[in-house]
Amino acid sequence: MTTITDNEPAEAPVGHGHDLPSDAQYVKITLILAFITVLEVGTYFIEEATTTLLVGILVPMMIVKFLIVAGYFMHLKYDNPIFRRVFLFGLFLSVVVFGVMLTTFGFFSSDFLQILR
Amino acid sequence: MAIIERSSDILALPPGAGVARAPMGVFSRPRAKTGWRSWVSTVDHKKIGIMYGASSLFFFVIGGIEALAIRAQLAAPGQKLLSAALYNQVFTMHGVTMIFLVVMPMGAAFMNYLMPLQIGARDVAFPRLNALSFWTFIFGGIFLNTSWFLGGGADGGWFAYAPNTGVIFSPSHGMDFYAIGLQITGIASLVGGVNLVVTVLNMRAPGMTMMKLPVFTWMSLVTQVLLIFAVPVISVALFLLTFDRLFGANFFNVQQGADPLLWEHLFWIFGHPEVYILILPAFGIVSEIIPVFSRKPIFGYPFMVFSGIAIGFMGWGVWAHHMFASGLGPISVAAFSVSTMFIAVPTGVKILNWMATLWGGKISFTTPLLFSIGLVAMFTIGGLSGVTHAVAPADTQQTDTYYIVAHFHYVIFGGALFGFLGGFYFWWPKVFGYFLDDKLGKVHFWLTLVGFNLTFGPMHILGLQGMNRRIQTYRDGYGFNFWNFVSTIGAFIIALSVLIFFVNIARSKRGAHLQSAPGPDPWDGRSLEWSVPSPTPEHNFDDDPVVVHFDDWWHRKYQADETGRVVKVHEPEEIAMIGDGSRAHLPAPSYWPIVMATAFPLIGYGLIFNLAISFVGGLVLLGSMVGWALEPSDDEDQLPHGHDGNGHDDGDDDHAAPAAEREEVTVGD
Amino acid sequence: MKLRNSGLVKALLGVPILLALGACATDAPLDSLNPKGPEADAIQNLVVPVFAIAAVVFVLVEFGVLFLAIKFRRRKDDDSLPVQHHGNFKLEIGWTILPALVLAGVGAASVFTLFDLADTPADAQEVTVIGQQWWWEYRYDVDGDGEDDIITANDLVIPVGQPIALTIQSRDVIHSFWIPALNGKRDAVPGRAQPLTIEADEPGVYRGQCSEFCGLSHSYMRMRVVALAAADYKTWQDNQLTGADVPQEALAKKGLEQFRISCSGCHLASGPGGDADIYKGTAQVSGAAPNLTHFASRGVFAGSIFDLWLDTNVNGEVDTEEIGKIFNVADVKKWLRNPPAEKPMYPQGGRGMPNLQLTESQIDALVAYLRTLE
Amino acid sequence: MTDTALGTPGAADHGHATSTGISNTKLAMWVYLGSDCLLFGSLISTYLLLRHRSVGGPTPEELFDIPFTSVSTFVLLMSSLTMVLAVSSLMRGDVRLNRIWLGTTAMLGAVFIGGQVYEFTTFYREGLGYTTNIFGSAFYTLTAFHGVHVSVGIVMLMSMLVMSFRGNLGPERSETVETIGLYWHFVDIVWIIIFTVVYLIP
Amino acid sequence: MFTTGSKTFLGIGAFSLFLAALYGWTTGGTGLGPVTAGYNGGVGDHLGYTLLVSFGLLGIFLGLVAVATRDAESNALAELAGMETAPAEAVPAGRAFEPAVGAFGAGLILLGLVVSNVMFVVGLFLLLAVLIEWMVRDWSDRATGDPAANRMIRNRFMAPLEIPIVGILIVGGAVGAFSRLLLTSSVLGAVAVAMGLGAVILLVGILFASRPTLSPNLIAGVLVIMAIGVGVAGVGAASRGERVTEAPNESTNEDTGTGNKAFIPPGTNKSTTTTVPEGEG
Ligand code: HEA
Ligand code: HEA
Ligand code: HEC
Ligand code: CUA
Ligand SMILES: [Cu+2]
Repeated sequence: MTTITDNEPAEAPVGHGHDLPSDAQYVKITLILAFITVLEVGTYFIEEATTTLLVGILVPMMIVKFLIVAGYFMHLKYDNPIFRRVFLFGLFLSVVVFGVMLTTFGFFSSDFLQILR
Repeated sequence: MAIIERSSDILALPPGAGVARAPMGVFSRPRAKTGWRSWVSTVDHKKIGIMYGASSLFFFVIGGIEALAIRAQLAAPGQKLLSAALYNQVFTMHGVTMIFLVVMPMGAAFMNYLMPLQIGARDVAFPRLNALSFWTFIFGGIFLNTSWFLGGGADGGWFAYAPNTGVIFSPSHGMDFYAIGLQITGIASLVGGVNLVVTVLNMRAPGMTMMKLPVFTWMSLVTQVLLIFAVPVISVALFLLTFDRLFGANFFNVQQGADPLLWEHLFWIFGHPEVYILILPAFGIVSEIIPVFSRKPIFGYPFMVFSGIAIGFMGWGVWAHHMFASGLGPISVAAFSVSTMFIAVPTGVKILNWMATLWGGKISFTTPLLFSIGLVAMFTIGGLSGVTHAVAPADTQQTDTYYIVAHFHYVIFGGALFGFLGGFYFWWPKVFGYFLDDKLGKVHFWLTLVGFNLTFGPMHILGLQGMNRRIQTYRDGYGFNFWNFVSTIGAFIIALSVLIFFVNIARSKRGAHLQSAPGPDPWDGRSLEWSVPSPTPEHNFDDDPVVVHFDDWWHRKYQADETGRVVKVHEPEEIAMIGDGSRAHLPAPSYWPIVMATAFPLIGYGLIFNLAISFVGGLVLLGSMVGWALEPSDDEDQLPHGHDGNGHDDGDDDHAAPAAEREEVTVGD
Repeated sequence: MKLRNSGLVKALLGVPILLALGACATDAPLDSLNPKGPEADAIQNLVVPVFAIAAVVFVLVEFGVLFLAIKFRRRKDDDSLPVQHHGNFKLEIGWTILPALVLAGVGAASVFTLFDLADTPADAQEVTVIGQQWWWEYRYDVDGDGEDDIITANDLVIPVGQPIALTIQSRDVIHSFWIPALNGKRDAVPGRAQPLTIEADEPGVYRGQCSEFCGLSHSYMRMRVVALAAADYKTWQDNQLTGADVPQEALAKKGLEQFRISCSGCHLASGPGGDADIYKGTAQVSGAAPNLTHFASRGVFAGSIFDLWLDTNVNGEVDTEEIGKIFNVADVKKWLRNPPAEKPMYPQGGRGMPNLQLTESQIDALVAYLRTLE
Repeated sequence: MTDTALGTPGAADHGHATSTGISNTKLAMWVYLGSDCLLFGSLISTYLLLRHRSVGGPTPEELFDIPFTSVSTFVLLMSSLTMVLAVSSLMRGDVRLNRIWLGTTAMLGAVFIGGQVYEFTTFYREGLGYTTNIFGSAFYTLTAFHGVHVSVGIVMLMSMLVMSFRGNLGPERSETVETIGLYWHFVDIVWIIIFTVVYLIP
Repeated sequence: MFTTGSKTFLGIGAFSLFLAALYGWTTGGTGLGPVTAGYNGGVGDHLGYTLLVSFGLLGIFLGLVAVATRDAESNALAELAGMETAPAEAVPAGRAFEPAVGAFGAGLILLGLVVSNVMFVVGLFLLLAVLIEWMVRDWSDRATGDPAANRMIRNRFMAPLEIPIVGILIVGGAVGAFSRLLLTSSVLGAVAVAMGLGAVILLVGILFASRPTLSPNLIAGVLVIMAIGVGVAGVGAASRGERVTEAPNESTNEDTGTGNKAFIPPGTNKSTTTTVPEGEG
């Protein structure tokens, strides 16, 4: 099916500097993610969970999942650092700016302070 | 289905009939190099830059006429030239036009034309996307302005505070046009932003490290980064408003529990970075002009770069200074007040570094330089009034008065526009191959300066005397009469100066053949764009330039002699490229960008008037996406070309063309 | 070259001169640099040094640029290269830090003032201010029982020397309450109740203007604060707390009948309490109209664009004794004849007062009646 | 604009080394994703701000069907796995596997979208229209924006499949698939956040 | 004068306009409405009418473009190429599925006129699609003498239209079928169905992936069967209808969902009843 008539041999798989994970590793990573997701869903069944508690449990798990997907599936861990900078800058801006915005609305005053207490 | 390129080779025409390669009339790949077709289908960053410039000037006249209408209405108390309803539309459209359709695209014009040249690239990273940005912008602008004929312009002010812009309070279609029109220009900005950022990061000539980029390119990069991150925010805000207006959503419906401050936040989170998007390209331009005419390098290059980055960065942390009176609470106000003040620090560094560049120079007072000095002087005034707004308690007295109007016209007109006007005079010979008349240019400058200060200077007084902005008229007896009259006179002087600018363009063009040709480097320039012939040949550089120094071109002309004194060792003509383009390979023109861009206004009209039009627009969008994808970025029907000595067999009868073509595309998308 | 530069001198000198002139303007009732109360004073005390600093920077930069332009201009036939400075790290750090220090000072001062202004004095009297398209309503809860006892419009009457804690609200879009002589602005944001403290040092009339763009008639949405000496204020308050006078004259009685027919759908003219809460605020458009119970006790009407008493002069020097001398019959009649012609409004959308197609005799009667509502 | 990646299979800069050594398209995708962070940042914070401000019901607590949404979440997670497998198979030069994984990813995406249609319909039946209350407006807007992103992703995957069957998606183009994979994973990441912040944290 | 291409386009245009008028009247248009675009009377069903008119105008526009550019005219081509004779026009060969589909569409239209509007519109779409396909092919078949080139011409014109539409149909079909399946199940059933769908897709993927030796035909067969299965299940589910959702529970509970009640200023003194000043009576 592939009718590649390029004279040069197809360029070797794009070099990422480091070796990317193998398929087996990807599956393992997915299992980890799935496990965390199960834990997340599990919190739904905790009857007496307060919002504070849920935030305290769920947000860290969310961040871990986020980092795993970005780092491994999106190869940020292996790829050119410029990608990381561009993306994380956007992410950082988003979190900080909207965090501040929500703060000016007093959004965190109830939940957030409870955690600190 | 076979892939559709390579048409020429399989046409069963008798041998020798090489001319008629595509039997498809308008459906064939565009190839024109001159005439209107070449403009419609171009993907050349220079042509696109020129079109950006021309359309921004066009919209400047529209926005200016709106401004003159405002000033005429306010010339004396109690006038009835414009009804309240019309006045509200006029000032709103004035603000929107000037910001989104004049200053932003004017910046884009310079960036498009110059940035690839300054980094030594043949084009931007994605030439077709570049064309798409332009067409999307221009159709967005036209879309916005057609509102005048379809029920009236937007009437909610350029920052469109909800709920005053909801259907209940603004039932005409004006705000729909505003919301959708800005959405469209937002798409244009976003696409352009991604493109130009990638270009700067990725397309630099060998040796052109980041810290050797010309300051203008640096400022463009910061601007585009700001755009990329700011546009989505206003997009969301506009979506929410559109959904509220068209589909009855509740985002700004106070009765349903909404908080109108949400709009204010979203708008200004975009809006404040936006004002730096307006000014930074002009800062970049001035940083190119002042060194050239002082014959000295820019003072403190690293500081210039980092202060620009700092401005861009800090610009994200100050948005609420537009909301000091809206009841944020003292803690937020205090935080934003202080953060705002500190933006003066990097900006001050820039002002002082320009002054230090002038210091000890040998300054020639050409028109570009006059405008640049004008910027330094006038922007400072606007910046200082900005700092007085940053003092939050004081701002509660100033906000929404003409003192603010004075501030932002000083920074935008006295800053951004002065810079751009200087840039026009400076790069005109590079772009068109002839000079703009310097004498008329000076008349232009002085008239502008005088008119500008007459118009906006008095607004400081008016504002402090308590004259509100956005008022259709004012009463006698408030002490507003005299200065308003002066301001109106000033506005008409500006109009005169603008006319002189246009006369200058027309006269210079007509007299172009009488002038001596500017040559590649008429001003003894410093950056790479001066190393190619004027006007710039289509392929920019004959060979990829190899960069050694910051201000590389200047260093090629001037070197230290045995005694260590820097002297001129080469005339520019000796070392400039000749423009024969022997080894160049260019992306092929395409119709798809303009076709795709028509989809957006169609969808917009449809949302406002009848969804069936949106449906057609959607089809156009989808179809052109596919058409675009199927069209190789490179037109292999074009004449054979050498590339890096790598010949390409054009007779190759291979249908799976992309694989073959891949190896020799210089730039494409 | 010389000549041209002197043009620049003039242009640049112009700005500070203009600024100075602005500060001295006398006939400007909205002048924001002419404080008449402690809050405005606090702002003024901040503004003056800030402007002074700005002026210094201004002079340095503008004259610096001029000086450089003259000093380092290229002489004819001078083709030599100037010395190629690339920068001076110490210098640049210097002019990074110096402004930062200055600004830190300014910042500290403004934060202090800011928190000062945010404090409401404990003895402040409370008044609710409600903005709507396109006039202001004021509500006083005199006895503190949670019910508003005085409802009035356009003129906010306050006692002199007494801090007033305003609670600013809106019934429709965002407006902004601003009496330059007394304090800065505070937006009236629908869905929010925003605090602002004002206090007047002397009796007098202080003008203001709605300063957030609020639609069609934004320019015609003005207001006044009338500060009265304590005794006068008491008189005013007692009057407001009683019901409206009963008209005696025949014409005025006819006017009352007409009022019941044409006007009572929107306006209230009655004693306190009464039907004050019939409007529940369910619609987004306010649909509200000014309470006319003591209409004739005001100095202005219709969003303060007309004077109701001709002896109240524009400059705000009002002689409270004079109130009630010359009723501005002409403008009231004009208003009743066709309100949207006097002030851009949008009555079809429930915003503003419609043209009620009254005959001249009806208008005469209504004016006679309105005149009695003191 | 997402179509860029679709239309421009990474051909831009072959033959010419870019200054950073990375391809334009991939860089452009990352830049775009950075920008998209702000888009979803705005939407999510709008939702957070508004969700409990409704004047009347229905409320999130009454509607959310966590078991079902969890399944959707898993489906999307699995699609991320198959996406990454598609990329790595093509990098190894296995066109056949690549096609299988591309197709699987697209279909899993379709299941997710089908689930969203289901969810929207049931919510609507239970009384939450787009205009019913402020929670409705915010919820539908946020999740629909995400859904549109997923759908665009499906379209891109399908285009990849078409290209592959036409023989235009050999190993030398693995980067194109990788770029589209970036987009896909990003959409997954956004869902990770939405799932936690919107569904699980009351 | 009129080139081959232009004739086809103009034909489409005229025919669609005719159809539009017809459609306008049959769906309740009044007076001259259907021929004056509603200027003078009603046009009946707006959507269908607008679409037909749009197609008509589009056809005419393309026809005019073709005339103006003398597009696809072999004589013009020959002129351009400076040749004596035009390349011969070959008679095209190829399967033509159009007539069958077209007839089906026409049938649907007829049926639809009687039975249901939806059917009518679907039929109309089919017929139009067929017409366009047919005419474009016809036009391109005569463009040059080289079938390959002709096919290429056709594709260049049609691919941007076909591909997205077919794509949307496929994705939309899948999504539609999945969602119908979910909607017809019970609350818990939906969870199970979703899980099942995801699992089946994933497992089939894994199966194919782990058996490199599977014959492509087998794979294709399995896929087709799956596709048909999904389609049939979807249609079945759709016709079974959605599960009955419990009646929207009136939940204006003060505590839930009203954390931040909108702050509404107190009412003003608007009175609809009386304005009697005190003391009057
Ligand atoms: C090009 C656009 C541009 C630029 C560059 C700026 C620059 C600045 N702006 Fe401006 N601004 C606008 C465009 C711009 N602004 C617009 C359009 C509005 C109105 C929007 C609307 O309401 O419609 C506005 C409104 C606005 C407000 C809100 C006013 C209100 O509505 O109440 C504020 C408040 O803080 C403000 C502050 C500033 C500050 C501190 C800067 C600083 O960046 C300025 C820094 C520069 C200097 C200070 C001069 C040089 C410095 C030195 C020489 C060093 C020494 C200086 C000191 C020690 C002080 N601006
Ligand atoms: C890029 C920004 C920009 C620029 C360049 C300008 C330029 C001008 N602006 Fe504007 N302005 C804004 C941005 C800008 N403005 C914004 C954002 C607002 C706020 C809007 C809002 O409140 O929502 C505003 C508001 C604003 C107001 C306040 C309105 C109000 O609050 O009620 C005023 C009042 O005087 C004004 C005046 C002017 C004038 C006289 C010019 C002049 O400098 C214009 C000069 C140009 C011309 C005069 C055109 C000349 C050309 C010709 C005359 C050629 C004629 C040719 C033919 C007929 C072929 N502007
Ligand atoms: C549909 C409602 C409506 C009706 C009926 C109506 N008005 Fe008004 N009226 C208003 C509104 C709203 C205003 C406020 C207008 C403004 O200032 O913007 C107003 C303002 C006024 C004012 C100025 C009050 C002030 O203090 O500023 C007077 C006096 C007045 N109306 C008298 C009348 C009379 C007399 C009638 C009957 C003949 C009448 N109105 C009928 C709505 C109405
Ligand atoms: Cu109320 Cu402006
Ligand atoms: Cu700002």
